[in-house]
Amino acid sequence: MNPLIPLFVIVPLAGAFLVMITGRFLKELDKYLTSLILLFLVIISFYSLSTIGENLSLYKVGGWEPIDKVPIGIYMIMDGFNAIIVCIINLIGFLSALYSISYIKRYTSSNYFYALFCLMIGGMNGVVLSGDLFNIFVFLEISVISSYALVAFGVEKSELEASFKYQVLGGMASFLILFGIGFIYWKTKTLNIADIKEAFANGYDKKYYLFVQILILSGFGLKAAMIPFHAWLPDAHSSAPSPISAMLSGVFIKAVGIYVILRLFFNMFTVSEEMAILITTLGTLSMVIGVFLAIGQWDIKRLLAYHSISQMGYVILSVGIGMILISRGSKPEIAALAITGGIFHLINHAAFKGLLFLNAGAIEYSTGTRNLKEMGGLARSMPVTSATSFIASMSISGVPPFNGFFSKLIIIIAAVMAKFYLLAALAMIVSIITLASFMKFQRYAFYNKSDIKTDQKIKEVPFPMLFSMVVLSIICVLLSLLAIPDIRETILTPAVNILTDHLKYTTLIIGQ
Amino acid sequence: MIAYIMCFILFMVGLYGVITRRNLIKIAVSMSIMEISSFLFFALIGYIDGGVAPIVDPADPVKIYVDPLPQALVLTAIVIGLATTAMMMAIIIRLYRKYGTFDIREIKNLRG
Amino acid sequence: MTIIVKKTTQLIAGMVFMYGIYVIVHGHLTPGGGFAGGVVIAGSLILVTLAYGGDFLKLVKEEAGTTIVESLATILVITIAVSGFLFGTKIFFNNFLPKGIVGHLVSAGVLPLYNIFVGTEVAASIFIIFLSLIIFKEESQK
Amino acid sequence: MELAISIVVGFMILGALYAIHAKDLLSSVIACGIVGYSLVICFLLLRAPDLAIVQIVVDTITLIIMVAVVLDSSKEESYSKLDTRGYITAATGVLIIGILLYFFIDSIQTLDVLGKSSLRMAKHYIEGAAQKTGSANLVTGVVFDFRGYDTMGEAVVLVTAVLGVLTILRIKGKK
Repeated sequence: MNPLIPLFVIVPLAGAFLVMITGRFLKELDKYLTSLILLFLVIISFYSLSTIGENLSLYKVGGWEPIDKVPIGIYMIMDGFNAIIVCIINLIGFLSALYSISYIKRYTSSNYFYALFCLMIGGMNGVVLSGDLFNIFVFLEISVISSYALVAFGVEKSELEASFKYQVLGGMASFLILFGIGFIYWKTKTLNIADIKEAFANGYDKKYYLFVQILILSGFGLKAAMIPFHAWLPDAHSSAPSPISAMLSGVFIKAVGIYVILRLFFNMFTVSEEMAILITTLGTLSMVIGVFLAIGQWDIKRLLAYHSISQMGYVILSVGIGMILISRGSKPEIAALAITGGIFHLINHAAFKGLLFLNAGAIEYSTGTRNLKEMGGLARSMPVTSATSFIASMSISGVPPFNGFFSKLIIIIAAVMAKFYLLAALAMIVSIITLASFMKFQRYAFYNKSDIKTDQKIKEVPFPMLFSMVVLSIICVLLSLLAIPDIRETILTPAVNILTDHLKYTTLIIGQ
Repeated sequence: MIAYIMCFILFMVGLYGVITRRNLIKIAVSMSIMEISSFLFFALIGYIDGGVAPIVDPADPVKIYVDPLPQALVLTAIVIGLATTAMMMAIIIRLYRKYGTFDIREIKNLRG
Repeated sequence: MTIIVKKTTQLIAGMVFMYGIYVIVHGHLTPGGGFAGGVVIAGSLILVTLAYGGDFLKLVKEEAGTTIVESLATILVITIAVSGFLFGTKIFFNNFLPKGIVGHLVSAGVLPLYNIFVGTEVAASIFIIFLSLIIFKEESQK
Repeated sequence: MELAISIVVGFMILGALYAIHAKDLLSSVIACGIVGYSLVICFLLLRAPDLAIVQIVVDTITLIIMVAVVLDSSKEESYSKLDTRGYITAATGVLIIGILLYFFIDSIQTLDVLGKSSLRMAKHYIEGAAQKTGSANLVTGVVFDFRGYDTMGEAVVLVTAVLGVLTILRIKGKK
């Protein structure tokens, strides 16, 4: 019952309302209030990551003790796995808030922006920390509705149309999830995730179980932009303001999409083989189709959005391999390695994709265009942006010294050891194509001479944007240290253990 | 079982409307139909034969009550549905002002 | 709107408003509660704006008043929740006030407070959504 | 009871089909309002008065907003012959619906029939609820006390929607 867990949700929500009220009287306060709130969240999230280790701390909201082993109230849960995700959310959120201090000068009514930003962070923290199915749906709605409004923040034609398409698909996903929750409640008559696993333990009909899993997978898969449901991602991410598309691509599809799929499919449903095979195929499809769609793009942000789909494909692929091995009950240590690779790549992707979108925003801020053809020779006029974007491009395409290489290496090793040679080969090919596509991005944007004579001299972006870009690039480099076995033991293995040995989650919750 | 199947058919009619219709208002109408059918689905789950509305009357306490939990969930979900519908209507009126038409395919062409 | 609509609104708007308050205050005794009462109050306010048109209420472009009311009400909801956390039994959302006798008006501890604040918050929110639509239609016609 | 519900839901399905295929937008929105109001009848049949009150008022507000948007435009939907692309999307839509319906009917055979549902988590809400929360209305007890965290999230969802509507409807977005 450590009192730290509710702070992750109360502080951003209360902060959002303070920003909304003070934004009307003191114009400048909202920027610094938001950054202060997010800095506080970063501190407590790293503190809780360092102290959590193997155990799982539980918070019974409202103080309702379980009666004869059936939990009544809503539980908030902090364990090894979601401590990592909470750190990603708050860190990237803090850096995007710093970045948008100077980026938001181009938009009107910035206090709405900061209030919605705090609500999105609070919603995501609520989704990740909650142990109750309907509670996940409510906080999912908070973060999703605020992301609809943030995507359409500069009310231009293309942004409104992109936000409408995003809302229609997001709304359909929410109703599929609501139907899935109704279905689960119909069979198990309870909403607590650990309790649902207990209720499912005493027998279930095979066909019903498959139908519920497909409903939940398609609902959250749409939020994670997996391949059959990826239509909204390129438009939404390219038309949103850059700090928001960095948050959406770097954090939102992970915290609200991939994290919930992993949590539900490992800790609530018992892993069945055909579902695992379906998830792996969806992962490989996202990986391959995402990269082929990304090659032909000339708009920077659309190129990065399609690459998000293919990088997410990597994570889903490696976790799918882990699921197949667990469902077959063979070689558990390879399954653990595959899931470790998946989570490691998840963290890396949050770092370098957030940085790439911030770079795209910096380029758009100073040159005013996002089209690669109209750019060129920015290396001389924008040295810091080109340096950080070089680091990010090298790490996303898996060049050795940087973090992307190590996580892709672990995924490919796990695929080879698990005898999925085709998947390992596909992963390598996609990594090479990603490298080619980012070489094109670097060459056109930074290094070839700009043939179009731009009259005003392109100057470097102001300090807050530079600071957050430099910090993110340092994180990118530091993350490659995570590949060293003993550091990996302390951070990644608790997350993998909570997922793989499925009885641990329920015994810890029902026990306490 | 017939009530559950009819409720799922209503959900499917809404899904069909969202997939095939090109008019913005029709898409919003189909979304609210999908919403209505998921509320009905929760209420159907909570019903108990011979149950009474879950209001405790201190005079005669012994009664079979209908399950209050799905009703509490639907209470929350209705206001979420209102929130999403209001957001969608704001975007639709804004798109109509900018593009002058409700047809989503024309909007795609005009976007250029 | 025609004079008939204005007269009927004068008659029933007050009663609808009172009914909304009744539903909120008796939330823990009879069906309805914070949400239902809040929406009924918002309905009565919308009725008045529909019947008498936007300029009657001198709607300014920046409807500053209602956003403040609404975010203040939400902050109060959060402060009650946190107050359960602070000086109650150190547990978030705890019902720390005395429970009283079931069926009496002042009985369910914190619940009537939640009802009232959520009711005001819902009423203010829905009224703002309606106002911003009306203002947007008038602004863009100009 | 099941017969009464099925008749009302059958009526709702007809209303929904008309709402989707209506040529005039205003009648399509009115048909959607009718479907919402017949949901109120279903709630009353299913012994859920709380939901009936909230649904009837929320449906009125949704209807007012939708009519406000539709009245603002040309109320006719530009009727155009279904071209090939229209047929393909209609065919895929019907195909998806057929598969999902088949799997749905197949998977609900072993579940509780309407009215015979056992209780697990909610049993403790009913037994000691009046004493634990002190509220006579069990649903309000569950909404504000057992699951009060959800309701706070709920109030925040409404505030987010208001903020979203205010940001979308402001006249000038970029300087």
